[in-house]
Amino acid sequence: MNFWTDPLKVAAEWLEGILTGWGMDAIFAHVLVVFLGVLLLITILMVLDIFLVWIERKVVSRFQDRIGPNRVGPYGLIQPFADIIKLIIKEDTTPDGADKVVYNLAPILSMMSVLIVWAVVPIAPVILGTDLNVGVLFLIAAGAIGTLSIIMAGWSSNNKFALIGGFRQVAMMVAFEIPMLTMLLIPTIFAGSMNMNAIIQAQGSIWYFFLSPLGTLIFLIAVIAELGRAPFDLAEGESELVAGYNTEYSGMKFGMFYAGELLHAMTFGGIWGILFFGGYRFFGLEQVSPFLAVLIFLAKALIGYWVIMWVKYTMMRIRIDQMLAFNWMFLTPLSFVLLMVTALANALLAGTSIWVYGIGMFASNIILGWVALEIVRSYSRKEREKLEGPRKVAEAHH
Amino acid sequence: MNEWIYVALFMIVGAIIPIGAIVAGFIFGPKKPNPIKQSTYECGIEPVGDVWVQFKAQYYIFALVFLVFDVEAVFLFPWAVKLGQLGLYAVVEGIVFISILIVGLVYTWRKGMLEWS
Amino acid sequence: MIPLSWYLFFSAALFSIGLFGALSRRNAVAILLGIELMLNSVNVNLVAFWRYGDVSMMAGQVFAIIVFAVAAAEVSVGLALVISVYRRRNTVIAEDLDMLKW
Amino acid sequence: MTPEKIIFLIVAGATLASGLMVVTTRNLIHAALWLVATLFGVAAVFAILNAGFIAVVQIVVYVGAIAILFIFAVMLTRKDMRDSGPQHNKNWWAGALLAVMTFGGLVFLVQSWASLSKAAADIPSGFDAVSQLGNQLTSPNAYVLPFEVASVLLLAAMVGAVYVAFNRK
Repeated sequence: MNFWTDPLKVAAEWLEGILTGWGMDAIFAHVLVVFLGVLLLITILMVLDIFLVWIERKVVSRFQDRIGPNRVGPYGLIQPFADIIKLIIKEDTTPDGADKVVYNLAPILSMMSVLIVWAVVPIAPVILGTDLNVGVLFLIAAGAIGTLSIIMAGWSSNNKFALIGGFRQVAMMVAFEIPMLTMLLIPTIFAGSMNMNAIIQAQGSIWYFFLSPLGTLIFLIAVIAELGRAPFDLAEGESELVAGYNTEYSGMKFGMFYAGELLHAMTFGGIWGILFFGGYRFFGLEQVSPFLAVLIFLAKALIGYWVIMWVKYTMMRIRIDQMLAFNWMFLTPLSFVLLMVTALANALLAGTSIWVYGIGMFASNIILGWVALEIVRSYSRKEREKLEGPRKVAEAHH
Repeated sequence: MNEWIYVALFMIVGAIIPIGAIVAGFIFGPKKPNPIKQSTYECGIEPVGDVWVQFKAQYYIFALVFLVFDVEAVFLFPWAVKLGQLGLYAVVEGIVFISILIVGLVYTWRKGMLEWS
Repeated sequence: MIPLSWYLFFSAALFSIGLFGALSRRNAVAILLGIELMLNSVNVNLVAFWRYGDVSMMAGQVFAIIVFAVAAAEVSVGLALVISVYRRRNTVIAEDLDMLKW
Repeated sequence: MTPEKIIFLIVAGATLASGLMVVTTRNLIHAALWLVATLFGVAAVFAILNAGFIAVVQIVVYVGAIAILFIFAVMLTRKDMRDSGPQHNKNWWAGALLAVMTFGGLVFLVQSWASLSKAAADIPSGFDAVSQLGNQLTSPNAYVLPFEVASVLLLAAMVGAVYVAFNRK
């Protein structure tokens, strides 16, 4: 074992050695070193978060045929720091009649709910927060705290827009959490474990994307809704709800919501990569060094983040009634049927070779997706005919 | 040692960082409150009426259906973990379990409770 | 190591707090909040007995999960009743709901 | 006093304090948020007990769903959030007396039972509670019937709640 193959452990042992050498209790030294490690990871995440502002602005400007930030520093790289300084020196206003404690607690919980997700994210085979055997469910638990922070922000602001925006956002988030939970069960079935690291390890022979392409897609849709990004960004329907639950927030408290949203998107890009695209695995390259594995994971996370941005900047916002109807009447039933089909196919194809298994899984997903689309198509045709009358086919022949 | 110590540390640090940022904003930002600035934002118009508007009953239904499926998922996660080693009968048990709950979803749907208006 | 009795004291205290809430609150929603506390204290007991008994016997954890399902059912129907009563009588104060008295 | 005991005492104290806030706060939204704090503390107790799955489930079900349900219900049943009248009924002292007596009785019972002060055995290495749960919940010799009945219970709750709350006449 050396620094090249297991950097975290080597560094931790070295530091613990120094601390115990000073006469510190061994357990206390261990906790202190872990604390420092967590602090380091979260600091890196916050710095990354600052650059995500730059990435987001650059990407959106390219989508919209602009150049984006390009004045401060090379390629505008210093721009996000200017933004941060601006946010810090802004006045922190609190509206009259706001519930002060809850109002101040909400942005903290919002940011925390994103940061604690990284406790279970394996960044490399040996670089991970903790090896919880309930990792997948932990994501939902962290998301629950985020949902609570939104409801707290909306309620405590003493503002109608914030209240309605917060409640709508929460109604949407809880609605889309059902397909998300269901899709989390699919990698769990394949890997036979809820441990994130075990799920990555089990994707050695085949990525779960190939076993469950439909599940990958549904998970992405649910994640985008969970993040509250376009096309599901109803809280930011400026013309009706101003800025949703964070209407009354200013300065750094608003900054926490904003930074939390960006980091959340990037985090879930990474989790999408972990659950369906092999996480830090890439044709054995991760075995070379943990540092390479980190780069692979980061690349996958940024690609996932880019996909989320791509959807955001090319689709328009849909109305809340359409959004909820889409979830309750299409996505939720479909995800349950997909779960049942996956469980059944998994049992029936057990013991066959990886090729038969993979092709069978892939085919069952494609067939299910096609059938679902056909049902929706025939339903929408019926609805349209009810509104417009039957389409006149005969006239086309004249 | 208990692995949840690490999660607790993540929570502590995850709370310290945003608190630090907000305190920094509080220290460096100006503090000049006045009644107009503190008033509730309603696009420049004087706020009218009570903030606590009456909500649609549908919100309750959404949260209710979510709660039921949340608990359902709790039962299904241990099932999913062991599914690979258990035979077909476990799959059938799971399918029965999910189907029973889909009946509830269909009932709520047929009552028109899942529609927004 | 923490002795088992500490967990039992903790859960007894939580149960008593919930009991007080359920008995003394006027608002029906608040009564349900108290009942939630009581259900949770039961879970603490179940999990503590699982941990201090034979760990491979999962009865404690299975019961705890069943209690979660019961709590979810109780809360959803209870709050639905409260909302229904509110729509008809325009009150959620438990004392005012005395229709069943003669 | 081991570090474990100190952590337990802090967590239990905070949990009980927020539990007291739940039953005494006037504002119902605050009471619901205090309930979240209490349930979070109970989840921490589960984590101390090495029941990680139950701890996470506690957060997912209670904080993620039941607390949201409570807050929605409070918003639906309060046209104006201002408190009117006392929050406790006139027999609150009887409730308090009964609660104290219950607590005293339980403490007396637990204290008189010496075997309850024993320490727990270590969790065997390689023990996976989730997979054990999966075995037990699907095994015909164990809890498969409760597993299926739970789904019927949830169905009944869903149908019942929808019917009771919103049966338009």
